[in-house]
Amino acid sequence: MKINRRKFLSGAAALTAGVLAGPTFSASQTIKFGSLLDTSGIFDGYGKPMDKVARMAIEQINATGGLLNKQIEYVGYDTQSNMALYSQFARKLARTDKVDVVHGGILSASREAVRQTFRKSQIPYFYNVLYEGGVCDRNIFINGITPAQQVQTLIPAAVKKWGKKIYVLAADYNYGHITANWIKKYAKEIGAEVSNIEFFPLDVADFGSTIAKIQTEKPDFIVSVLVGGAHISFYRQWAASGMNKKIPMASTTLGAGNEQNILTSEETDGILVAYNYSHELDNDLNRKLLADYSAKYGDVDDLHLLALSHYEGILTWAAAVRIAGSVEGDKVSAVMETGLSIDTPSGKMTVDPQTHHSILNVYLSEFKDKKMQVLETFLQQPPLDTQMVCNLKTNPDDNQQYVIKI
Amino acid sequence: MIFGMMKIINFAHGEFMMLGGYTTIVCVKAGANIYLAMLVIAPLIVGMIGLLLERLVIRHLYGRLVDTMLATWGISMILIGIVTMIFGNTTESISTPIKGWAIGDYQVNGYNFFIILVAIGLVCSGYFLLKFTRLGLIVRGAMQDPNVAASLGYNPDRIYMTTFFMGAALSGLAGGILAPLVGLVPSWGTAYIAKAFITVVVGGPAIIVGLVSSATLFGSVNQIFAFIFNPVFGEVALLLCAVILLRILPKGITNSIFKGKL
Amino acid sequence: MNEIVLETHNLNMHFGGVKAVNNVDFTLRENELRCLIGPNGAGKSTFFKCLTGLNKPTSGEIYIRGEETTHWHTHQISRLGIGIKTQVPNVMDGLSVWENIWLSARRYHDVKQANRRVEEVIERIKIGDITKKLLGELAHGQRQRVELAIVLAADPWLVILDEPAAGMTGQDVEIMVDIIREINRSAAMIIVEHDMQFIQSIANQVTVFYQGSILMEDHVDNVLADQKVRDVYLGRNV
Amino acid sequence: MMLDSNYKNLIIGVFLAIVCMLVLPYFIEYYTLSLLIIYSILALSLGLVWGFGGILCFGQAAFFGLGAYSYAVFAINIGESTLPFLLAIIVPATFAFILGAIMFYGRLTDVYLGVITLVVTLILFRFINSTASPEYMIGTAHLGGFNGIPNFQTLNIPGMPDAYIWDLDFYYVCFVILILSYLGLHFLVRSSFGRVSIGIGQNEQRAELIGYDVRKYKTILFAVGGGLAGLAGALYASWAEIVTPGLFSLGQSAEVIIWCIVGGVTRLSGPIFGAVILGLLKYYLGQQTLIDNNLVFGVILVIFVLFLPQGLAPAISSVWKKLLTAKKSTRNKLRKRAPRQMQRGHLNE
Repeated sequence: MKINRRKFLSGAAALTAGVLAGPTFSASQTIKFGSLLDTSGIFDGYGKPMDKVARMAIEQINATGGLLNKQIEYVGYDTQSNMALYSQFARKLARTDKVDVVHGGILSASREAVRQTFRKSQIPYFYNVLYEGGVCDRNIFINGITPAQQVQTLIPAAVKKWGKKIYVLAADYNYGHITANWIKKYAKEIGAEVSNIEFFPLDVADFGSTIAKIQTEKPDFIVSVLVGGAHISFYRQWAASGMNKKIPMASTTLGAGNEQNILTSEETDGILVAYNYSHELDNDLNRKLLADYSAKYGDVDDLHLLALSHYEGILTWAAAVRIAGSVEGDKVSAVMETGLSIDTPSGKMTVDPQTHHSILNVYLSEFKDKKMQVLETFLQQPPLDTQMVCNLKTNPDDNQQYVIKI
Repeated sequence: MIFGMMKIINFAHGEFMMLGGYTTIVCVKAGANIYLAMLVIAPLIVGMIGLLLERLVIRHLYGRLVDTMLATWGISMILIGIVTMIFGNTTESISTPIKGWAIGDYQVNGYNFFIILVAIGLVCSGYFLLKFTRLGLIVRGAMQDPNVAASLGYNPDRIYMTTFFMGAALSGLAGGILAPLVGLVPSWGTAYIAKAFITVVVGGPAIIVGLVSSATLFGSVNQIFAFIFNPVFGEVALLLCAVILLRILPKGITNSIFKGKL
Repeated sequence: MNEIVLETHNLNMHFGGVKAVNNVDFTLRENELRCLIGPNGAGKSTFFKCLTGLNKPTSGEIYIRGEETTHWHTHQISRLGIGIKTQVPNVMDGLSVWENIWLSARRYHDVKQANRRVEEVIERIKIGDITKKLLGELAHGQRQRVELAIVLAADPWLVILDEPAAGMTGQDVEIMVDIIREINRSAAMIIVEHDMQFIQSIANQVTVFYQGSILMEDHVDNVLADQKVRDVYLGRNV
Repeated sequence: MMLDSNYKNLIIGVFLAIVCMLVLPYFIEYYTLSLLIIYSILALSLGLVWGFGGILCFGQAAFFGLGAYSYAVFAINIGESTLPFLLAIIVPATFAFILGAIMFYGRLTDVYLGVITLVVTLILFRFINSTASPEYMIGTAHLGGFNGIPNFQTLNIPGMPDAYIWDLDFYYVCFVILILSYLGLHFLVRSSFGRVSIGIGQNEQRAELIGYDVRKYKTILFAVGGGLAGLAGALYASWAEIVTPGLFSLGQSAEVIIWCIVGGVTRLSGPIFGAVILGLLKYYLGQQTLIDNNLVFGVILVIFVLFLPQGLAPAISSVWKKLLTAKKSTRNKLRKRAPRQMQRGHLNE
């Protein structure tokens, strides 16, 4: 929402500059960094900051001498929130541009649309987004937080705070269903009860009947696993009916795209969340990131969790390349699989060799005045869900996304 | 309304709503009073935009039903494109001006009552306008047979313009009123338009009675199924209901049941 | 007497409260040429639509060669061997004259025979000069003629025409009269018509419609001499 | 003898198409070309029902999506691509047949037809979108809701599940299928069935008065269009290696209609031109961020409806004719007149 015209134009100028700068390096002297992100279309709210932060990361690396004494060339395409364009541009990156690595993809569908292409061409693919878990493929690295990592901290804390009767509202797609299942599992483990789970298609914007239903059920708290622009209406309608004063809420999604900036503080105050990042984290790397981003793009309002993960994914890859001394897929993979661990703005981040997912710090936070105030830190949480089904050490040729049965 | 009167299917109607919503939000953020913004400014501005589009595009296409459908579809895409370029795809919204209150154990969304009141007011005044005023008579006459109205000395062109302006303004109003309840994105209109469109087409040519009967029918079908199952079933039930109705009553509800009504 | 080929019993067609066709009993015999006349709104066009399946009658029955066709679709009625022409020229404007006629002939013949049939009809209706023209390019009178050619191409034994002379100039009307006589040599005909002069030049038997019912049925000369009919046409109530 | 020049045109056309097929990959990446060809087949399917049958279907994407999903589901269950490929044509064709029968036997016309096809597309879109929960399984294939179905067997040489047809080979296969589809339709619209359909598109009542069962013809034509869209869908699924509910979206339907309008539906080549030109445009627009895509396509749509309702094909083909110096035949004239023009009543050129 805060994208004004000036910044918009400067973004475009940066793109043009990037294109123009390209040919000045000869092919062998640059490392080609491929990027596929939705910087237009309905998901550009997620994609634009990711693109911005990625460009910044590459600039920073280049400014300090690049990788392996080579400059990095950013080859990015706007996939326009369109799955066909993902397939198409993925092939362009792999076959025509012959990039050395690809970072990108936002929705799970977009990841699945391009994953096989990069696997076939053996180009390492980094998917740096919070998602539903279960992908098992040696060619992909994922550092986004998965449902188990969030839910195992969030639900016990919420139950302890508010009570045992839970009402879940979830987006009707894989992420929503899987997260809802994890909520059920963890609730059961601590003796709480999920009284109802309701699923909403992503374009539902009218929650009137649901709010009525919640009032009939009288849960101790509700958990929102709602996703996307239309679902934001829920928080608004919830507050408009005055329910936010009566029944507290936890969420696994609110704030991942900085949704709190669209809502008022009154509508979001007191909502409990658990992520691997918050702007409020007090460490040097985070302060530096926020300052750099702010210096480059004016403010940090749009720097959300996904963008942060994307930034950290790029740092992880760069670290692996430095150690491997090569950008070749096999060598980078080998380094990553040693359990590579780096310090990032969100704290220590470790590659899980078994799943190619990440072991992360999870911060239980509460919204206050549109900020995520950290209440408690859970260090180095493993991706338990994916670990249940995926072991690339024993089965390196695995190539699928598991639906985890709980 | 535009469909009933002018035999035009306006695919851009949802986008007029979306524009109304954005107008309201921009005005409120600029410091205007929210009621002024959504009840006066939004309809006026959207009405003007509608008028402009009518002059530029639609008036060349009267009587070419399919072409108007296509052209308005194009307009809808243009409006979405322009709004996206100005505001981006990120959700815009403002907060609701009326607080909820409790009835017994239940919290009620006060703003919903406001919407219901406005809707009732609109339907009543629309009915009154069409049925009892001279303007209404002229408009109805012109829609029946433009030549007759023309021979009576009224310029059908002007009448079309007026109607289109009013239709657009009404959608602007609707968008303005809904703005505080939902998160607004440029493609917001498309979600509503299918519903509104079906409601109107199924309702048939008698504007007010048709609209109210089909809207009531679909509204209740949607809510009942949404309450019992979930919103997907609500929507699917609504759509199926529309298909079945069109199959049984191919001329719309009013043509088959409320014959000769307004 | 010739065999009865078409009859209606108590045929009714009501629109709301308006009885457009009211208890009509009508019979037509083989090779007969019958005109239906009556003032505007007398119900003759509605009757035409009922016969041809374009409207579904409210009640009553229609029999064509003994078969009940009351609720049949137009194409089914047409397939009995009945040629139908509506009031407004009902042709395929984007196709050529030849193609228009071909489509009709092809319905009953294979491709080769259809081609031959088209040539025959073109010969018969004397439109050889315009076969390659598109219907949309033709004048009104020509379009009417082509439509008759379309009707003829199917070799009908019964032809039902709704105001074939409407909107035609004097010369066109003469041609039309010739064509109708030509058709009548091989088929029975029902012609809904308004224009008295035209009727006089073609018909013997005439049925007069008034307010949805049959007012009288007689030879054209007697009908024209009848005072009631004259009143009806001048707009007086009977 | 009129047909002779027609056959000559056709043979030259096919020859040129084959030349294009061999030359184009040197100018445009073949994976992009494959997609353009798939879009062309989809556009062709709408061109058939719209331009020749006079049926404006706002839901051609529904059959496209249905084809893609059928392919994906059967490919997962069967594992070899030949049968799924055929089923991906049969399922949408059957669906179109049933839907068409309901609509045409119910005597719905123009606007209502548009509404029903639109609504059916929406229902499918909603339904597929809401199948995320694990109980939505068809055999071993999970419908996957919003995320779609990834990881299915892509096109292989019939009988050899491990011999994938992909990359350049896939492009050639698509191109050949396009040429075959075009030829198939070319002969279909010239057959008795096709001519009657055109007649019906021109004037339904006249066709009925002659004695044709209009409902039957329209239903069959609609089913053929559905099957062809399904074929495009199956190829798409194989190309993208994932199917998502977006295939059913109104946006996808809108795109097909815009291709047809830009190309012109008055002849079969029109939709192909439209799909290729706009497909390329969309692809290149994806490499810039200044102008929103919707805006561009909306403007194109409005301009064509207002000023160029016949689309580009008539213009292109008149140039083509000059090049060939072939005589105008009645038969070609016939293709030029579309129902769309008729509704407007500009009968005289």
